[in-house]
Amino acid sequence: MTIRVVFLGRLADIAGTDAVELALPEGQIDWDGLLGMIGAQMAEVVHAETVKLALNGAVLPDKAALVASAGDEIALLPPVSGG
Amino acid sequence: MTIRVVFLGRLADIAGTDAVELALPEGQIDWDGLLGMIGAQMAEVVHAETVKLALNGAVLPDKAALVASAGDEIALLPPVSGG
Amino acid sequence: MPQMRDIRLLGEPFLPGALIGQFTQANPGLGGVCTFVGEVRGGIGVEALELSHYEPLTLPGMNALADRAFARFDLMGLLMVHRIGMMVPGEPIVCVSAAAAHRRDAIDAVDFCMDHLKSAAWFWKREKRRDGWHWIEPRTEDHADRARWGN
Amino acid sequence: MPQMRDIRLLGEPFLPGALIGQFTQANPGLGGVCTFVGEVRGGIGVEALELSHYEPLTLPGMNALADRAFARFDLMGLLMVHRIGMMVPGEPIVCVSAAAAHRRDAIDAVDFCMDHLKSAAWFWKREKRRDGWHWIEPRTEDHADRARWGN
Repeated sequence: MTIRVVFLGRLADIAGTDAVELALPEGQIDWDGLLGMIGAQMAEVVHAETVKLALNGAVLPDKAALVASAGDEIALLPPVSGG
Repeated sequence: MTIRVVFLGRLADIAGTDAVELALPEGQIDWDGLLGMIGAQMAEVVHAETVKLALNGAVLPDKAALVASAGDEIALLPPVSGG
Repeated sequence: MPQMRDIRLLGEPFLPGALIGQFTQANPGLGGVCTFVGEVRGGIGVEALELSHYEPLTLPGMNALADRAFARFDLMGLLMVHRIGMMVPGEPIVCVSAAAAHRRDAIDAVDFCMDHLKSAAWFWKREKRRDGWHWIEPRTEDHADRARWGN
Repeated sequence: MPQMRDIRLLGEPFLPGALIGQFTQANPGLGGVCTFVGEVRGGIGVEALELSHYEPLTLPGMNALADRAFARFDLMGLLMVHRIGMMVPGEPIVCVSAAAAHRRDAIDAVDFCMDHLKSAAWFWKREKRRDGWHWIEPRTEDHADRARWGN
């Protein structure tokens, strides 16, 4: 009963890791739930409009509408810096 | 006492040659004089605004203002067709 | 005529000339090929550059960009190769090559793909300078370049 | 930094890859290189193509075009090589390559040079088809392409 959260770009520096597995006791998690589990500093950074969220490889139009289940992969995507 | 007249592009087909040496008994020639020496068909073709004239490697802004002397090279330049 | 498409992420250094030679051979009858090769700039204090990506988005995103280029321009072939990982100054980062019957389609397709790769593709870049690593965000010009295409 | 300039008319076939490799090596520290290679198109009934030029105008004209490109864009180097003489389908006719710190200058310089080479350079082209030789005049699009640059 876990979800995987992937930190891209400078978010990996803040997290100190590329990805974490989070225990999901209730089997589901929403955006506020995720913010509560990733630490206050990371929560503040990913709250910014420029940070996007992908659920299982698809970018959500509105990350606040997130509903993730055990086994899902969430990626937190700061602004890209291109080629 | 000659001038050299070079025919570029399709003008060379009309002339049947890439270039001719024309005798210049008076030592100088103007645009009307040139038209009189290159044959009626060529004169009509080069009269068109799209045909440019270069005197010794410099394109004249107005070919009708031509004054060429013995030893000069005149080039008749139809529209270019590029690279 | 079948369209030739070659979209790749490469973890190791590549030689643009070898890619382009093969690509040109694979598009007989073409009128022109336009190619852009971007390299890690030297002489500006950058010691190394690292490009990271997110596998589930990056390659599908490049393929979607290729779809849009084929829909927008009259192309015979499109090559889009992007490095990931660690690079040093002088190393190629990106190579985009478009083959077409007419030059305008080839040049515009390369321009279009580069503008979108720069500001809309899923890559994160950091540079190592004397004082350590720095994350790079897109320049304002990059957004303006992309806006030229109406999105 | 010195600007690298290589402007040539070639009477014999050439390999664009060899030119571009040397050109890229000659511009260390660059950010990007854009290259356009135009070839004699195949599959459209053209058996051969002949490009004629007028020596006293053609090469000086290409150098003047290079001057304008250097004045207009922030370039590190510019290569402009044009074939003259007889060619068959698949053979390169023209290769323009621009090296710059930033991609927009490199791409725009190639676009600019090609538009001007197509409609303003002193070349005359004729194609051999089954029924004989035909002189080619510039297409309306070529004039429109050049007009984009304000001249």
